[in-house]
Amino acid sequence: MIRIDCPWCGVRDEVEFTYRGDATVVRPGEGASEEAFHDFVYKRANPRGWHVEWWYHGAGCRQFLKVVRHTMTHEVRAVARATEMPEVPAE
Amino acid sequence: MTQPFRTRAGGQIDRTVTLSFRFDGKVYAGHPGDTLASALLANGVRLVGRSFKLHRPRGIYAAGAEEPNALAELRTGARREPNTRMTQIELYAGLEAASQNRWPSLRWDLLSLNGLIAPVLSSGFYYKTFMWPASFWEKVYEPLIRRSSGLGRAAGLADPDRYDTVNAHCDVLVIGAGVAGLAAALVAGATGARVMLCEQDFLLGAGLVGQDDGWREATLAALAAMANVTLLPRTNVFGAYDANVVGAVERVADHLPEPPPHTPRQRYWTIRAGTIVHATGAHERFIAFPDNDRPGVMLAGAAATYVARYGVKPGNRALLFANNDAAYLSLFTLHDAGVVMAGIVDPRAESPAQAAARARGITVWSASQVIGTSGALALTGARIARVGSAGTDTLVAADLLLVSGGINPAVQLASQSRTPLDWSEPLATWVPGVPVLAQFSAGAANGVSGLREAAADGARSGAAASGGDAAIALPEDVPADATVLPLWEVKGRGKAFVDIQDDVTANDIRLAAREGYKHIEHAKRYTTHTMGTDQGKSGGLVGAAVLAEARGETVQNVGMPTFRPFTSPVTWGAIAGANIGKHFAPTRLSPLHDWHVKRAAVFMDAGQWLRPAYYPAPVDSDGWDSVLREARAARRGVAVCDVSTLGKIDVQGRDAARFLDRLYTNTFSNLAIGRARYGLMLREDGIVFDDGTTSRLAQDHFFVTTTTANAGPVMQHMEFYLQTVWPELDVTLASVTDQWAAMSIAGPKSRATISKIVDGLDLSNEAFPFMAVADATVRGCAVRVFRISFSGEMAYEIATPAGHAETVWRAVLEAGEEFGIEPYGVEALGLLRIEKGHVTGAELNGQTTAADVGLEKMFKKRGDFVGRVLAQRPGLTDAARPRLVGLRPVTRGEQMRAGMHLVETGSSHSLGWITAVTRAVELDGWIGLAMLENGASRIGSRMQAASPLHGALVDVEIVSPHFVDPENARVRV
Amino acid sequence: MSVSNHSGSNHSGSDLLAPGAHGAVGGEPVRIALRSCDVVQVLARKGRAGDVAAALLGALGLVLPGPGHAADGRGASALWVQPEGWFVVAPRGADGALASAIKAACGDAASVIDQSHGRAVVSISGTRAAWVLAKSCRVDLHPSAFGPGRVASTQLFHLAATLHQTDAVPSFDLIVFSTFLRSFLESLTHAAEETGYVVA
Amino acid sequence: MRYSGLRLFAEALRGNTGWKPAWRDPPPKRSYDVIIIGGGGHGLATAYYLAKEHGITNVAVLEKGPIGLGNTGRNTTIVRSNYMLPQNHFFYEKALSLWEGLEQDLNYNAMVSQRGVINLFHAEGTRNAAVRRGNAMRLDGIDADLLDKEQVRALCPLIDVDNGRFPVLGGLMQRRGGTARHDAVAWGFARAADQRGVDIIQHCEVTGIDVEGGRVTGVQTTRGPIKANKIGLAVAGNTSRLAQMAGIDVPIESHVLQAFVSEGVKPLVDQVITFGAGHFYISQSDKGGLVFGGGLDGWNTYAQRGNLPVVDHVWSAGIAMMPSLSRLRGLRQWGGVMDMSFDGSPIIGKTPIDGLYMTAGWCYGGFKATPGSGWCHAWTIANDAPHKLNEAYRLDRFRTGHLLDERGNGPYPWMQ
Repeated sequence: MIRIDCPWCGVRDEVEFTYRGDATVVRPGEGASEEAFHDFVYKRANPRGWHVEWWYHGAGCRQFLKVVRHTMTHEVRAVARATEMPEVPAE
Repeated sequence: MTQPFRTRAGGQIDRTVTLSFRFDGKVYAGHPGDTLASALLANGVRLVGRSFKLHRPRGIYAAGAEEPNALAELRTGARREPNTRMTQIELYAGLEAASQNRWPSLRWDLLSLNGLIAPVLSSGFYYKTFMWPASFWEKVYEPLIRRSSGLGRAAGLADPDRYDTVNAHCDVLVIGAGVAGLAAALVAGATGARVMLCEQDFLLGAGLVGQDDGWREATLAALAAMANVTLLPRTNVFGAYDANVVGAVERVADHLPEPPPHTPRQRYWTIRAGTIVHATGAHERFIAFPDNDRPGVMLAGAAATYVARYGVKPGNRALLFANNDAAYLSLFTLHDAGVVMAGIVDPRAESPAQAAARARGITVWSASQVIGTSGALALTGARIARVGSAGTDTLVAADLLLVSGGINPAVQLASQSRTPLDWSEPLATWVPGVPVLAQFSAGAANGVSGLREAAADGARSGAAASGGDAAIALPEDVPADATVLPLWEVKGRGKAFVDIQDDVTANDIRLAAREGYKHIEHAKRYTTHTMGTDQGKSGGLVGAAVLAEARGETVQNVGMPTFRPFTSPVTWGAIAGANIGKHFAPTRLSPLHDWHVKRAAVFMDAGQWLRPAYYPAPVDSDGWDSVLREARAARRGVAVCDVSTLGKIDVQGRDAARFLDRLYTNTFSNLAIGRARYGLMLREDGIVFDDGTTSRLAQDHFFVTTTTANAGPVMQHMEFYLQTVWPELDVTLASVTDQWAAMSIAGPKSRATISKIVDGLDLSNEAFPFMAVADATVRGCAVRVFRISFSGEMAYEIATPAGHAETVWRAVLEAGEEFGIEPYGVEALGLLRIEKGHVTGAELNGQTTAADVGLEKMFKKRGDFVGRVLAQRPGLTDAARPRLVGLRPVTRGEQMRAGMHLVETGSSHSLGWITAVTRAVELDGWIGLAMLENGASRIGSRMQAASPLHGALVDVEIVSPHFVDPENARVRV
Repeated sequence: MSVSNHSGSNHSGSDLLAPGAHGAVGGEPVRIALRSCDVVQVLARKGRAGDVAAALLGALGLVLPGPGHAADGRGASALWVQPEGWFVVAPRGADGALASAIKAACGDAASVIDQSHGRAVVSISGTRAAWVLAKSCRVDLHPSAFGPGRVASTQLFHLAATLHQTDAVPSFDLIVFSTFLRSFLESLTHAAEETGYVVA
Repeated sequence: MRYSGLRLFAEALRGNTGWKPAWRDPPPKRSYDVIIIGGGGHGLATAYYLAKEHGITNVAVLEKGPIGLGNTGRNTTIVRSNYMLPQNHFFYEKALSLWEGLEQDLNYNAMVSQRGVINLFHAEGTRNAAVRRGNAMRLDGIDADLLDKEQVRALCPLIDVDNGRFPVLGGLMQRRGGTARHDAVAWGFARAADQRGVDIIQHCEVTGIDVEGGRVTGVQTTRGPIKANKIGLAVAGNTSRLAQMAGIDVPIESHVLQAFVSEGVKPLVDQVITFGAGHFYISQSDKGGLVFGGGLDGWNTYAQRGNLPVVDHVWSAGIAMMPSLSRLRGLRQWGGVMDMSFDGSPIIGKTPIDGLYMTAGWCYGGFKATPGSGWCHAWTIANDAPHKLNEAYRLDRFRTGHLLDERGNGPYPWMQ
């Protein structure tokens, strides 16, 4: 069971959240190319290791959180608010 | 009801109470505290089952979860439960159990003839035959295989018992209430930590019975007195998951004939632990030797358990075959209980225990091994020989052969928690290494033997786990040396089983290796080794050792198959808990639901909602009559529909308009206050996501509606973009779906109807034109009136706080009575929208673009919005993509169906499909909407609608999807 | 055309809360009741949380609580539900009056959304109330982790719910979406059959 | 060595001592015509069809561990071709037709059991979608039948068609669908490929892909460098990592899908059944265990293990659909790592690197595709061009917008 330490609500089970994928991709601004939008929507590093990802605490504070989680151990190392950039361990 | 094998005294059973039970129809007696296995042994029952493949006779082999043979169908009727381990079934009065996998009876089992052709039934034999003729597999071979495999029979009836789930949290979870677990819990409890102690057995500290009963009782009393300690007997921790969360199942009422009222049969615990102490004990492993499966062959520790804990002698004359001193203690327990000693066979030259045995007058054959057994349905003796000698064997008479090849710490849960395993040379087995998570292993689970040593290890772990410490008393020192001389297999004539349940022999493993299935996982899968319900607890390592020898490698090099959940099989119903039947998923009801019920509406599922499909009336001969009557009222007079299920989102803030402009393909910043506008929303990949109307209530206040199905997803979509992409915007979002009931009043008489009841608002066309929005009251209730239309008729939507829904609804019905008002349901709603050519989820199914459904004009000229860029990809702008069209059968009466495909006459090549059909009220017969390749250019042509599933082929005419009022004049009058 | 065979059932679930004792007897039952409350959602506009706090202190004597907490004011409580967002809960009054009062106090500093009809408040009380809730509640309600004045928005019986512990008995107010009320009560009363429950 | 009943008897008479290894265990050569990375079902099938259909036998299959222990060894064994989009159903129909003759072709009994696959539906919208899908199949010559509620009840009496929450309206059945013995598929392809000269090299992990001037020249492995001008990736679950070795980012995320097996019981469920309202599917193995599963855990992972929330949901759905399973016991739980593509459909074809091909993005549907994937992948490698059957599975479709989103879930791999 992944448990996420929500900065607002405290430690909660994964079922309270909805996953929304890679949080490192940034939506291109107005006038950006099709290529840029393609990368935003489809291009993923899909790392085996630390992954910064969106989790939406829908059952709790309704906030999108940036979670740093390892894709082999499932360890959650850091949880940040949407506008913050959490530190990502090197390995 | 005699129990000839019951000892005179001792054990944790209540001899003052005698329980009667039945096995295979025969009545026996036992006592509270017995298991079915101990009670059967007390009654002298030796033959309890047949093996999986060869149907060999099998007896009770173990005393716990590692039991491979003694599986029964427990209880009868809807409560029948197959494959239940007799060693874990707690005896209760009137228990009924039956042996399984045999026909016609346990003693005379026809399929025991399989033994005659056993060489053909070698590992993987089925991969090499049954291939000809190909059609025989499903018809002949597979049914035969299926019938002969499986074990017990499922009840096939709905389970009458209830189950429950519960969530728990603790600082320290101790798994296992053996001596180490009790010590760990006691220390952790004394530090004040929140402690949970789970034990799969119904007796806590069962291993201490007859060893140090005083310490056991004192410790249990101390634990029971601690408010911060939760003791959970009968609770098996079945799996360890990420973040120190474990799953456990408590057998709340399995020891009773049936659960008391309102009490669950079993309870599923999800436990979130700060730290975990694995005090899960160890499983004794056997030694593979020819015919090591006869009823009467038993694990040494199990035999001692039957004597000490249950007061049962598992046989009259016992022979021990062991390679370690600790196993001698088991035999001595039998000796002390008066079981006749046939002797000890030990591959080792000498040991302290051998001397102790001789001092007791027990014969010890050192440097010897068991090379075979005799007997048919029960053991009569064992053939023994000196290690390395050929041909000179001795037959020793015995009805009980105790086996011990050493112990395997129960590392399953630790291993599931990613703790690496280390090889222990003295124990010749895997022990836990350094844990990755905040966990500890203690006692036998940690490879520690001896009562006091195990307790001390437990106490240390308890202290470490709780981050504190407390001094506790330790039990008596009962030293046990579990060091072994590794001995895995004695080769000889006859089958040496390495998996007793699945009939896997050492030769099967060797054959697998010879055929290239050398990896432990390949060998396991090819032979089915360790894939039985006991999961190889006693024989897994033995088979790995045989494989290692075949590969010419060490056991530790060969490794073990991954330990996956579950540690022991888990009742399906327990995990489901109460989340079944109507509790499987929540149901959502409109505020007008009670009115619909009173009106005898026929309901349908719409996602989580129950919605009225239609309202039958006495004049209707079928559902279609009702639907047509309702829709006709909307077209010709007035009708009212409950649309409370639409998603509603309150959007406020200085930047609310700018925000909506970026989310919708069209513009909202230029929408006037008091006006509504239809909006279209895309996903970022350019596909249509949702649609709905948005009203501007104030400069900084919008009221957004979504489709019923997408209410949640649209809200989340908005929150995602607001919080992560444009967090600088001043916008607040709130779902108000539940706050507002809504009803749509449609038809030429709609204005006349609601004018009678709406107060404080001029509803004339001039004052309140199409797409106007305003607040008013109805019968004193606050309402918000929208002039919007989904039906294509002049229509209004009235929203009101949910508690007033029925007041307002009734007012509408009363006001419309003179115009023949009808309530209309989802079916008529669908009819009206199809006639109008409006799209819904059937067309906006996550695969269509705006242009596909004729909404390309909804794209604003300038500015960014979600989905704009990727919607321009060639694959999404291809002119040949299927487009929305209308359909009518050439022969008007013919029925079309949703899901039909459109083909050129005579062709079977699909060019499109029908998304929705209905009988029409404005036209004759059926009409439909379809997505059709090059649809626009085909309007006016004829095609065929085909449903091979229904054997239907209908000539259809392709028409505009707007059957009714394509100029959209009616909504504006 | 096809329809399900669902039978109709009461929307409010009031039939599920028939007065009297239900479920197991002999133990300590929990008490379950529907509370009649107004619920107003207050969302501070960007940068205006301070203004909202001042407004609510003045209007209702509420000291707006931080995450995970509730605070009582004059005849109303404020429950933290999201960043710079609260529920103000009070005994049911005149329709819309609480929302209007808050709106008047906050002006353009907050979005004030009346949810009085969109939320239902169910109370459960008794020494075993936390045990009944733990059948679906994944939040730790142990006194060492929770307590009077604490609030958690979480999931109960597959539904989003805001849970407010009101005293040490313990008693809890459970705020749920009103269209799910019946479903919620069906599950809650089913869960409470084991301890037994009393409806006043 | 040919397998047959006769051979089985002959070997039994001499103590089963004459059986030979099912495949050789050769050391890697310095170079091959084609290297297939990944010794799962898809890679082994690719090698087999390269040899059989195209006469290319100087082929190595490189597998970092033992063969067949990725998703081939951990799936729920279902085979079917009941897709809606024509690009999908023609491809899967090819796969199913290969399944139908597989035992005889490979001389290995993979126990392909055409017992029927039933997809239940519970609401008008899903019924209409099932009708659309079934008709699409029928028009293209693929078998499909529409069942009403009573036909469902008659075929599988365990299903609670009057279900308390989601009553069953009916089902779409593909009678030719069914199951196959998953491990045997890998073993059978391995043995048959080996017999045609393919080198199956286990415990040989690829650590780098050599690219010179935009085309592949070979691979670096834990057993040394190996040259080849054509390389096929068949490493679903790990495609992103392998493709990155050649400098390509693919539109794939790795997710875990869990599955379960119960204790063995006498025959109980005779078809493969899916419960549309609850993300649940079930069949019974020939050994007697009920094999079942549901949806993804729903977050990126490379670990072959899942967590309790999905267990809870899947098991509840099972009892909601078949209440009488309640007293049976689950025996084992496992997880496989899925290549989740961004439209739910696979990728088979060329890549931006010359000589590099891939079969990937199988989501949780790769097992049923095994022979078809191998067949098309082999064709694509042999001809340096996609076959008509896999033309739509191009890697560049995400750029061009020619998506194959069978279920309309959008570019959210965790929701596919």
